[in-house]
Amino acid sequence: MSTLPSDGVTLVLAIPAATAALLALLPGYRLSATLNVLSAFLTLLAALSLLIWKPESGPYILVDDLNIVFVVLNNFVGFTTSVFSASYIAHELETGRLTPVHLRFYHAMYQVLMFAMNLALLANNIGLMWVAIELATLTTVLMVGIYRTREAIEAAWKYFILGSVGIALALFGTILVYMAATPVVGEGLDGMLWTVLVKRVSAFDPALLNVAFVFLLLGYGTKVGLAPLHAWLPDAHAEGPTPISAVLSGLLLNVALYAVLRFKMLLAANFQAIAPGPLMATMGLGSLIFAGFMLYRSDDIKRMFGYSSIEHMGIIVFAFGMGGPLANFAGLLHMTMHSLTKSAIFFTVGHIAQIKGTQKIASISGLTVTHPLLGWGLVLGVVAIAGMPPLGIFMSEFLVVSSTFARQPLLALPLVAGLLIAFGALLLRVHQLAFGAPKGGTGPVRASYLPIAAHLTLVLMAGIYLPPALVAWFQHVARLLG
Amino acid sequence: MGHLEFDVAHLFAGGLVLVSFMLLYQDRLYALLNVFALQAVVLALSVAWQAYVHDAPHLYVTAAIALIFKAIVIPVALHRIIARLGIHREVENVVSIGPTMLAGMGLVALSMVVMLRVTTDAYPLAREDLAFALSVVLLGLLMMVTRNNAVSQIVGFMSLENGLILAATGAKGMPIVVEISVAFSVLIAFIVIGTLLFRIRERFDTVDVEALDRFQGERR
Amino acid sequence: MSLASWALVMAHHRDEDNVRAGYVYIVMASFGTLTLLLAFGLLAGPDGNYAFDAMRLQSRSPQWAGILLGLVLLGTGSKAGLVPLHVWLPLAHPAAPSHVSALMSGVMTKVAVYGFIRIVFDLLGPPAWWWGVPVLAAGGGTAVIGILYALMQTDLKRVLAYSTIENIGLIFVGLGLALAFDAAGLRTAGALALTAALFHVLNHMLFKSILFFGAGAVLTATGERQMDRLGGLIHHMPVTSFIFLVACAAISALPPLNGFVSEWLVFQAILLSPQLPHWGLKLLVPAVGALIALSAALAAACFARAFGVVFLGRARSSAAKRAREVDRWSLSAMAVLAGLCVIAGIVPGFVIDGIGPVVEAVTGARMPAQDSIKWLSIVPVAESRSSYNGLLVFMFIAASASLAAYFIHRLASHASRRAPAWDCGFPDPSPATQYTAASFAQPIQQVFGTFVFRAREHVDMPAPGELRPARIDIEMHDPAWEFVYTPVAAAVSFVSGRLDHLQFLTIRRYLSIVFGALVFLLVVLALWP
Amino acid sequence: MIFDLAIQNAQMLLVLLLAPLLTGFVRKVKARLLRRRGPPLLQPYRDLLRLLRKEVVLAENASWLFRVSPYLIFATTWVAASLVPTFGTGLLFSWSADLIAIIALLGTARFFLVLAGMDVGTSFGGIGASREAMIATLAEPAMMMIVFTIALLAGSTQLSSLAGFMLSSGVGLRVSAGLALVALVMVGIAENARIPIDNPATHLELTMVHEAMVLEYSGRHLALIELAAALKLLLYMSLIACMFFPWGLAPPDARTGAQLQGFAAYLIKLAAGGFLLGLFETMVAKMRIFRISEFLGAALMLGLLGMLLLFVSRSL
Repeated sequence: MSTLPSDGVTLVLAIPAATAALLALLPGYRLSATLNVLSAFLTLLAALSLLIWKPESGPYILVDDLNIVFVVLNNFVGFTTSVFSASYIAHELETGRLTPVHLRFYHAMYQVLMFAMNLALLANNIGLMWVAIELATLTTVLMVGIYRTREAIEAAWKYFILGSVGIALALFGTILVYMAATPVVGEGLDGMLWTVLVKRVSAFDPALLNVAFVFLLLGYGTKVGLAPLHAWLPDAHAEGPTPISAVLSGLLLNVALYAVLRFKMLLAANFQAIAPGPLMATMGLGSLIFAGFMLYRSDDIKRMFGYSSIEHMGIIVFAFGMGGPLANFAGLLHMTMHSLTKSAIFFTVGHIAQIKGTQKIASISGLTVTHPLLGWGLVLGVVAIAGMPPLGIFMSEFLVVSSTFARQPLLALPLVAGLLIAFGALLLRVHQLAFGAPKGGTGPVRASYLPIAAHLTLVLMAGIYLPPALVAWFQHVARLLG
Repeated sequence: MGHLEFDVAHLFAGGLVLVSFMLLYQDRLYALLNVFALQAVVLALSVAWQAYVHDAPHLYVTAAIALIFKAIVIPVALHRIIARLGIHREVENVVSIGPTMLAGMGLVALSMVVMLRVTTDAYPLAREDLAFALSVVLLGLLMMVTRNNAVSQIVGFMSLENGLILAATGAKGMPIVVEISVAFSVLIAFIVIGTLLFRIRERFDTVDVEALDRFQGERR
Repeated sequence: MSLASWALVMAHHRDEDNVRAGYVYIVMASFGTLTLLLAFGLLAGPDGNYAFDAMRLQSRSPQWAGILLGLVLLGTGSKAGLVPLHVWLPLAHPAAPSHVSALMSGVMTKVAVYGFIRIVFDLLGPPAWWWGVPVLAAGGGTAVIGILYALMQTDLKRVLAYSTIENIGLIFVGLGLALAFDAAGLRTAGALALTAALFHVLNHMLFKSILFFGAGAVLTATGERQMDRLGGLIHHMPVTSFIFLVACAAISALPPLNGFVSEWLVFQAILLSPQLPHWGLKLLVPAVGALIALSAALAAACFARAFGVVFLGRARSSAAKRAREVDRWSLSAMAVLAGLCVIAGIVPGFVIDGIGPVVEAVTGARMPAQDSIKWLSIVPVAESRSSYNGLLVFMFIAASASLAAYFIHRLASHASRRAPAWDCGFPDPSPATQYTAASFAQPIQQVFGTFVFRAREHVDMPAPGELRPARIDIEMHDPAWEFVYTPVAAAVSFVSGRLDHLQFLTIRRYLSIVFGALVFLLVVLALWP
Repeated sequence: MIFDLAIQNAQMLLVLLLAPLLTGFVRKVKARLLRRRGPPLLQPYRDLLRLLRKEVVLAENASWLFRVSPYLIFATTWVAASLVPTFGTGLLFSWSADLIAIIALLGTARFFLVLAGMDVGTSFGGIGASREAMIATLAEPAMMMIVFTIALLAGSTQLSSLAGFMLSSGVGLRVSAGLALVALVMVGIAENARIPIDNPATHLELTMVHEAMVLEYSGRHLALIELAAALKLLLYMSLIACMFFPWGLAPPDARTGAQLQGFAAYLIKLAAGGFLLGLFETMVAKMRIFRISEFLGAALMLGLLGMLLLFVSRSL
């Protein structure tokens, strides 16, 4: 594509794409794993370069302050997950759950997924974004089903069907947005460009925008995992390989959320259209409370954290739904913190499940005794995700709650109740997992602690001290979000 | 755009909705597939008409995809699946035909009401066309929801997707419609291959979705 | 802070009970944190300005102020252990190491009290007349139920933990009184009540620290926390037992020690209640006074029991027999605190004057300065009304005791002789025939426990000729668990059970949900005006 | 000042001297009512002297607390007793402790008595201590209710002011005061281990409370405890007299004549009180131990009722 600016953006997209092609050809998992890590690292560097040299946006590619946050986060977690995946996959190969052929496929798909997500984030074109998200969905479907067990295929199938319907609805919404745009901006490519749409949206037909938003919210909301559209999420998390669970929770949900946010910005700029906020806030709140209750009823450890992702997506969507600089800031921060923490949790959980040979909570206990590093890592992660001070998520939850107070004091009540319900469940489970008399396998572990430590350190640091530059950046983005 | 062109486009769109109702009405799988092929043909005609009217040659590609892929390849493939599975007898409806049709009427009415709020000056064809497209989408979804059988669910999904293509082509001058239709074809191919794969691997004895997702969750 | 304490509670997590304790603790702590968070959010108002000055300036409608009060009461109450938010305290304290429980009991609960004072008195604006009512009721109920619990426990640290609940109740009664007086514009009376509460905060910090250190010393020396396996420690640990005795007497509100002074001040404040304009309060305050008096009497019984069973009598286990005094540093730390207890008890005027500026800052009034009063008495309102002189009482007691000792040594026989205990002619060789902690509390449990805790005794008496021992089991129900927590847990379980069905649907049904959501939203759009 | 000091000292001596006499008097009354001759009035003094001369037999594992407690019990009781106005209100140190403090002082005495009972580690000591603690948990709040009633009525907890208020004409007859009086009598009976709560004359194992606690005491220690018990009885009598029947009480600045007059009145009141106590004790039987809670609960309720009625009558 000649219209691509030839710099960081190109690299961010080209590296994963090229590596994917390469990995599909290369045999030997060791080399592929190394290459995978290397490529993820290079992509991360390219993404970081966007912070410094911000390219101009073209007809297909848009780089603004909002999506840089997402891109950097995306590639950071993508990189650490690739590190984790290297040690995880080695173990899977030993136990024979995966074959080298699978692995070749797996690594290639991993890079395709990274490419798709980066593309979705950087796309300036709502159609292109839709295509990228569909690609990401297809890739993850394949990855979720990679174990070929009955349960894995069921989960993948469920994910596939629900995801496809979601995607279809999103497409309809996209078409509607375009149709709303044509009378104002004219036919052709312009009607699908963010940069154009945002500027002119106030003149669009509000009724059309309303319908469009309903479809987009439901469509991309399915991918975000908002209740009641969430059904695929826990299964997909539980049955896929753990690195994929981490990527799903930490990244793909964000990408879908990013899409919702973009359209929310559109709608918010048109004053005659219905306000998207209340709708999002309601769905967010519903997801939070629903997932909070469901957390009590999960006995599969990965499934439980899948529900926890729904819960946190609920909080984030609620925050963005509330709107206003403070709530948006809180939502952004919460999203970042959640990505970091949740992927760290999945890293530990992946190792734990490998050691214990099971994912059932009931058959795991006393982790802090048998595997202190993993056990305490899990405890720290859960404590963080549950929103205890002084970790980062507490900060953002505090901001969400207090900004809710500022605007809708009554909504804070169910919000806090939901937080408390989820908190009780998470802590209940982690008490069972990490403490008490040891249960389950006690074998030694070849874990990669580095990604876990890196994520948790970041979360802890964010809880204690947020660099002013980051705060300023987020505040700026929050204002962009309106 | 003259009166005639408008009327023809309208006719095709309306025909699509009508075929959707026919789909809902079917209770045999082979007949279902035939009707679906008919829908694909109508869609192809409609798209081709748009291409002709708007002078947008790339839309012919979309029309061709619709015609070849959806009207011929997929129905044939599904035919073979049905034959191999031996499930050609009946569509297992969860909700019987009568209430389904009534619900379908309701959905069409709903999409009309929703779309009539759109201001008319937006685009001459937009309002009615969109209303029809929305109806087709909703009817497709309704079909997915009211059928137990995987094949009929796939058909429902494809009919939903036909509605999308209708909307996309109806939107004058919309870019990357072709790409989108290709992407969707890939999606559908995946679904079809998926059902085939399940059968070949003999993981599941039936393609009843009910049996597929006897879920592994944990009851206590 | 709660995270740190949680980690400390979880220090010995292999024990199932400790795990449960940690869980209950952290959930309650977060409940408190979140309610406080809500309160601060409301206080900050729409501008989100979290500076205290800005909060003071906010104007609130009475309803919002009332909701705030409730939130603050819930938040600080759960930290401080107000009934029925007290359930974590008795679980957490036995699980935590002694010095940690000392800290948790002495400092953390006080932080909660500070928070309450700061928010309610300082930030919330002028109180309404009824604000005192929930605080008083919660405080009074907490005091009685807390100390009754303490009486029923056989684990020494648990006794102390529950007694903390009682003292918190007392403090909140003081605060409630201060609120009520402030609302009625009786500034001096409010200052008196607040002084009493703060004085008690200080006192409790002093003597409860000693008690926890003492319990820790006992634990170190014997490895036992169960009172029924202790006894006779006064012979092996004379210094510890003396200091522990001082603290017991202080916490039992016995003159001339400090516990009595603060309780006396509370009573003085209660006696000012006829000045309150509102009838409900007029009647409530003396009733709360009755509760306070009851809890004071129960506290005396409780600590007589604690000291008597642990330190007096004969050793009930070999561990108790082998106990040795703890090291000098622990002893001197305890001794310094005990000395402070005595000093605060005999010259309370200085303490009151010390608290004065704080009280003045909060309520805008203070008790009259006490340092100019002759003989270092304290006079809360007027001398004709009431006064108390700890120093003189102390001196009188010392003087008359020495006088008696002097005369007896001059006049009476010096002879003394050791002999086996007489015991009304039934000397018993076994220490097991002593009264235990449970048997000591049994009459009180019969009188109060049957009512409050629905306590039932089940006696399992073997048939004649059978050799197994008879057993007595006491079944008690915590009304807080039964009426508050169990229903909440049941409700959560019920709802999650209901929602659980959503996990087992078919793909088709999930699609139906999506479809339903879509149709619903479209209908909403269609009906949108 | 000097005069006040003299009066204070006189009072301290007086209570000390009169206390055994009152105990002896009550015993005498009871004996006469039962048509016995009874011990002589001065018998308690003789008992005390005899005990003082005897050697002390300490149980083998009695601790220092066991030996210190009698002095503490005696001292606190004595201090409390000497702060209650008997014949005159002009006590020099009456302001050093008010009514609440006096009750709390008695509480200190009881606290140590209970501990002393548990010290030796016998079953009887435990029984006594446990029951005493139970009785105290009911008696003390009842007593506080009485104090509240009176203090709210008089606007003071200072005994001198209280007596002065009761003497003034403004009091009249009040229902709440009457209720408080009844409650106070009941509490006094319980506190002093009299029938029907406890029997000071019995050593029947399972019924005793006070005696069970002091079972191991002998010699001078027992003497102190006995004296303290007598002082306590006197104290309650004085308290009732001072709060409800303050007639004849000498005002603070009264001359010697008035003081003497007050003294005579005090003796008469004591005699009447002692007689009534003896009469009451001969008429009722000892209760089961768990009936005590009902008895004292009634006292508590009376106190509370008195306090509530106080508000009612004031509002009229």
